[in-house]
Amino acid sequence: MPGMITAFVATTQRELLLSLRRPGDMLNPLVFFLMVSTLFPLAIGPDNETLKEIGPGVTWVAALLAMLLSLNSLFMSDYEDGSLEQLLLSGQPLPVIGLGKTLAHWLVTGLPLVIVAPIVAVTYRLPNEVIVVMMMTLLLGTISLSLLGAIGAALTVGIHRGTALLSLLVLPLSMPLLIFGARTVALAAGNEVYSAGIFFLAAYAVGALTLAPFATAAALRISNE
Amino acid sequence: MMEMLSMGEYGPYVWSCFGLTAFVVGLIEWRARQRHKIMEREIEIRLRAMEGRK
Amino acid sequence: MNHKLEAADLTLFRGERCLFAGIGFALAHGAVLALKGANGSGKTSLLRALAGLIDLEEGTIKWDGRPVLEDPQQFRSQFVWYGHRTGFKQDLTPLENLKFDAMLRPQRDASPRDVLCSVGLEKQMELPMRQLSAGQQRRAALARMLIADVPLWLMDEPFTNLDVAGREFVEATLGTHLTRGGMAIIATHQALSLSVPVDELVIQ
Amino acid sequence: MWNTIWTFFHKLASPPHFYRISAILLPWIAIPGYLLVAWGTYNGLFVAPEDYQQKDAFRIIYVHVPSAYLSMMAYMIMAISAGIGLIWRMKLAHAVAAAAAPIGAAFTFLALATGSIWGRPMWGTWWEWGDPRLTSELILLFLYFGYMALRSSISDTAKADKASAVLAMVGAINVPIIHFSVVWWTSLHQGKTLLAEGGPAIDAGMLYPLLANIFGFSLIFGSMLLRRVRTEVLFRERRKRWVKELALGGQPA
Repeated sequence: MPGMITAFVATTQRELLLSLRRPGDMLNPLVFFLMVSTLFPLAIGPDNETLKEIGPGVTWVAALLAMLLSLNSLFMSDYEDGSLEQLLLSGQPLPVIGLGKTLAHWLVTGLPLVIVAPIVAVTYRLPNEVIVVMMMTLLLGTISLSLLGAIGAALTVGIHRGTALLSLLVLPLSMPLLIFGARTVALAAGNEVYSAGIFFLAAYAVGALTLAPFATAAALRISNE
Repeated sequence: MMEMLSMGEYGPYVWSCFGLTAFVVGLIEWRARQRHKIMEREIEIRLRAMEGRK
Repeated sequence: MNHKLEAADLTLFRGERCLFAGIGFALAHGAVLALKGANGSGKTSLLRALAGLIDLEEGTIKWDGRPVLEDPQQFRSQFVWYGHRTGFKQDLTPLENLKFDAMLRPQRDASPRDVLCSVGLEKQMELPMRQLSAGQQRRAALARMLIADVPLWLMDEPFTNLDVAGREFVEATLGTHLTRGGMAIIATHQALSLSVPVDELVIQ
Repeated sequence: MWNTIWTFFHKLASPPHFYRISAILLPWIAIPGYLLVAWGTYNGLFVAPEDYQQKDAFRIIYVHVPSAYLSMMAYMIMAISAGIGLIWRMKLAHAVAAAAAPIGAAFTFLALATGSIWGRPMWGTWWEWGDPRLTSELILLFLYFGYMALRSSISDTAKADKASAVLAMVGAINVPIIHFSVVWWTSLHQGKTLLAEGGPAIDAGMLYPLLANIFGFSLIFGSMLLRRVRTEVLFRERRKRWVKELALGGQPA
């Protein structure tokens, strides 16, 4: 019997391979993120001071929405082609497999957002030190969002037109991340102490990492009944 | 009497709060009773229909 | 090791309807059980309940004398599932799919390539699944059964989408599995022609 | 002793017993609840002295605080019973969770509406993002909406029970985190609260009506919950013999 770690690595590898075969799934959230970030200056006006003010919040909201957009497909194709059944019935612990899938989701969706965010931040006139803080908050925040979103995706996997429902479930839960993420960047921009926010986001990510896979596994079993 | 109801100048705020609370509490209470009655009736109708078929 | 599967008092409701109540069976090594019944009678549900995909209202399932609910994960590593859908990713090749599957349960000493050749997919094993015909996809799913080193096969309507040759192939494969001391539970509305006697459980 | 208690709960958890006992219990919870609220509200409105700062506007506290308290309480009851239902496969617990959600949402709405109306004379605006309690209540309302939406989109009752139980438990872990983060967020801007945390000692004439209302509304909530659980139990057990006997009672079967 292959071990747990092997199963975890294999699951992540398979998901990454699948993303490579369908690069659109990877690019869509990224393009969405950039487009939402473009909407705000167009809607509000090109005033530099205002943009600097709203920059952290806008980037965070756009990242949150982009993550949410990508979550719907996390378990959907597995459900449709029967591979979810096979995963549920394998001799490996389901939380580990779910965690592997979540990690792949983060690598394909969350990490690119963290890498692209500086481009948006520069157009919002944020200084370099603030951009570093923003990347840190997004790094920690997107990990939690992937984990939290996986629970929502697992709960709504068999439901017809589950996309709107998924947002309804995950958005209120993700508000602490938005608050701490965006406000920490704003504090950094105002030259204030921002370490509390980073600690909170890190603690949240650790908590989500330990608890969320079990909720995801339970939800997957229920959804596939 | 009027003075009592006016609550300083805050009458409209205070009374709308209490009125709204009474309305909502009444609404849930009424809905709960109505749902129970409907459920009882539905079960009875279904059972009667099943008996009729027998 | 000679394994044994016992089930007693199985009862399942699906929403409004009672699908079955109080049914049971015992399955020893080398034996096969066919679940029979009209469409929608609940044979697929019974199979899913045995696999632990759905919760039974009542009843116990024992593997080697131990209730499976005590350690469901251990029981899951004792069987392999053959469902309506292949459970393979359409964007991956049969070979890639099979290699991933190898991580999920104990495997025989056979290379995925050889097994895919033995099910007649030597030319298609490097093509994405979506380019394979329905029958070829079923054969790929059979390769999963063959490579798994587990005693129990759970098969849900294994003959759909198969021509006569494919059907005979499934039966031959099953025969090999049973002579090796394996056991199988098959939900099907067709008669099985196997070299061993087939127990039948009819669900009304 | 321990055995007797256990048997009592075991019996209570059996649906026909619950159905019979709850019918007897209902008026003994509802009537004291409404009486307490009547007393508390009368005293709160007309007897209690006015607040030295907020004058008569503070009297909104007598409906706002009980609603806010119950909105949180209902979520906890919902999450705990959902957890019991999921872990110990107890059907009655799922029925309680299903029944608690809409009542909890209604009290959350009340807390928001009365808070907003109260805020109008105090802050000069209907909504103040700087108040952490109101903002938390708003997110709590969204959590209730999500729970009810998930439940209603799954037609199979048993599956809906389990799926929404997972959501309720995840939500329950997040409720304190949400509140904490909102408090942190508003503290950056000198939060504007209606109720100062651990504020000046409140006059006894003000306090007793408030306690009466909190307790009274809790009893009313309990009676409503019981009533809705009864409906849920009837629906879930509609194929069982005891429900058939009950429904056709009096008639020769």
